[in-house]
Amino acid sequence: MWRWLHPYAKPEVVYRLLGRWLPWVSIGAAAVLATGLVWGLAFAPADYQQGDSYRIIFVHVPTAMFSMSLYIAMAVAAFVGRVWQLKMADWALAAIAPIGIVFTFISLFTGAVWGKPMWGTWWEWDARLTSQLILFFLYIGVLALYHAFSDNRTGAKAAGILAMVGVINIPIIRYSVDWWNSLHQGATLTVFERPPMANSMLIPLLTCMLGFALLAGALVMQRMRNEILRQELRRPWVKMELQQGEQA
Amino acid sequence: MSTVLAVSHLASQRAGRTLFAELTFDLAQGEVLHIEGVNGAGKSTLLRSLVGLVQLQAGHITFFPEQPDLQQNWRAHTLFMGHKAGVKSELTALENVALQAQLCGVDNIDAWQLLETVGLLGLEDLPAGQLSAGQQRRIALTKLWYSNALLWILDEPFTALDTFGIELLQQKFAEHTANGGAIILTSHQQLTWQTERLKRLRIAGGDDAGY
Amino acid sequence: MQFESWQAFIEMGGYGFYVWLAFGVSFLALALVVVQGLRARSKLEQEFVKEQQRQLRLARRKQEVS
Amino acid sequence: MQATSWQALQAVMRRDLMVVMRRRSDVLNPLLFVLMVVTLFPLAVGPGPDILGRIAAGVIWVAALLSALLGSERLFREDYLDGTLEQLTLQPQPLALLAFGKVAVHWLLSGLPLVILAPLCALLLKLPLEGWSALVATLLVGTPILSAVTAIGAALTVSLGRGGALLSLLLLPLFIPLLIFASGAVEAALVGTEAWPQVLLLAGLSLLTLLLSPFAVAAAIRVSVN
Repeated sequence: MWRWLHPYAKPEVVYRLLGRWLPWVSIGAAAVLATGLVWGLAFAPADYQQGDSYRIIFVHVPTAMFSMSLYIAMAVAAFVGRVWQLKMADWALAAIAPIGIVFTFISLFTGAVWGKPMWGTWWEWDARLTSQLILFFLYIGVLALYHAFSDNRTGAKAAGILAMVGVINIPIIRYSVDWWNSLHQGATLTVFERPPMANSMLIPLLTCMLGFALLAGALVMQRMRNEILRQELRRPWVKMELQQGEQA
Repeated sequence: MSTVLAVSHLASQRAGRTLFAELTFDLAQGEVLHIEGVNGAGKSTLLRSLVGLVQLQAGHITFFPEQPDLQQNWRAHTLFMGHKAGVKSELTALENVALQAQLCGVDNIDAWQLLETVGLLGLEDLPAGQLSAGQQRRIALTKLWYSNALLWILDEPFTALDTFGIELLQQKFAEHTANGGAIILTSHQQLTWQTERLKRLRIAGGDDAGY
Repeated sequence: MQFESWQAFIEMGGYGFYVWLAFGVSFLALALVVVQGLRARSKLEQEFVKEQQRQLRLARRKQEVS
Repeated sequence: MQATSWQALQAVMRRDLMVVMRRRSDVLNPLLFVLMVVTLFPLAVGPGPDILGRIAAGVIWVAALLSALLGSERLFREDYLDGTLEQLTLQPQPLALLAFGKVAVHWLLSGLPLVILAPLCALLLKLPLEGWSALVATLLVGTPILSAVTAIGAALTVSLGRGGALLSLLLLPLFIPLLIFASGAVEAALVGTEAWPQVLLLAGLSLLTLLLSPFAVAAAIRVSVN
């Protein structure tokens, strides 16, 4: 039996690659997001049922969507880190988790604010909102576990195991919450089950989705660079990298 | 005498600091490897990474390279003892020994005899929690008397033992190596037992070792 | 443009408070994440400088000894 | 020579049973905790049978979840401190199997007593008789999930020294489906519809959890002894 650890993806390579891409992704995110939001806020027509309050959708739906995708991405990173022993993947988890939790928070908050004019209450035990709240708790668990360890490496591995357990649980949680909601006849936000959206609303929404996707990408890349630096601070390549930066 | 362990280009870090790098050595049957180094040099980390408790930064470890059947199941032929004794304080010395042996797959041991051998006569049915640290360690050390492991990896085996205990342990080491076993150990003490098959490995530790 | 005046845009057909609250808090949260990332970066750079100084001290000490 | 997997599993389970038998308070305290939580509710919401009966199943299940967290430390903490856990990871047998043995013993001494205690709690909370069988059935098939998932959390936090509050952050969200289906089953029984679909569903989840969780526990132990 022999074990080996191959430096499959070299940290310095990834660090530089991310550094090269980060400005472009950031600019792209800012441009697309600004376009989508201005379009959605000012140019899209008002909803015939909800009036202008529906414009919250342009933040709510993309963040809700990507909050889930980010959790799955985190679990996939953890899985890759475990199976192929890639430390890069372990670190990616630490980069994704804070972004995911912020997206989840935003979707929850906007959902609640939207609920007030629609249902007349800030919080309704609606299936989607409840699932989102549980997802928020799952994120909190992963982040809390990561920060509980003084050694980041161990923390990332432990949090990765939890993220994998969580991702197996998500469908079960979703199903149970849906069932529970049908049992108790709660309110549902009907906007999701309406006939297909008019293009004049759909296109700005899709633009916002792309904008938020790019934003999530940029934020994760920024954090990933930080994470690589933190783990590799005493390596010679960091010295070259940072000192070059100072001279430039 | 065949090789029991071949290690090449081993490297390890803790908290971003290099403990050792490019560590290469091997060990044959009948040999003893004494790993030396100051506190924090990474002796324990080295031993723990050999058996897979700590993840390696780089390097290859091959157990029993010349005996494929042993290599397949190297864990069964390797015995590791860390700083902690692995003795349950609620259970008596006797119960501890019996359960330990069962876990190793040895069922025909005379636990009473073993405990007498390691100097715990008359303490057999006291809860281990009432015994001293050295006595608890002796309970754990009974493993050496019945284990069939070829390679012993012992982290500070002499800790908490009195001179009689240390003497006894060294006799056991001599017996093990004479029977074709091999030992890797860390200790701040010099061995009083003389053997020409003693190898020494010094880990400098800290940043000196790296790059 | 859907709205006739700035005033109408701010009012959002009576839902202004909710819409702007949702957008405001969302972008505040995002801004905080960005700022936190940037601060973490500069903290790492400081730590790097400290580490360089520590190594320098070690190297100097070694020279004195030898 | 090497122990067969079965021998090793037996040794692990025997050791845990023997240790707990010398520290019976570890078994008793979580049960007493459940009993006390159950006592608190009538005092807090009033002793009327209508309201108590309605919330009884939920209260008992929430108390069970909390008591599982309370008793979770003893799963691995002692083993971690005295070095037993380290030795287990070095056994030639699969660690997941040994972890399963520990979870099984933990269930035997925390889940099973809870099932036996449930009728008493139901009595105290004036749960109508129709709900009793559903409550006991959900506890019987649900508590293994409780033990198995708790073990994952306990293994992840064992090296931290201060598990408590962190552990509840990690685990309580994962218990939500269990809580929903279990109290849903009792509620179904109370309104006169069939409870067995939920009980069967819980049984399925239980099997799935028992099958998968040992691997997560094993991975978590390996991270923790690092």
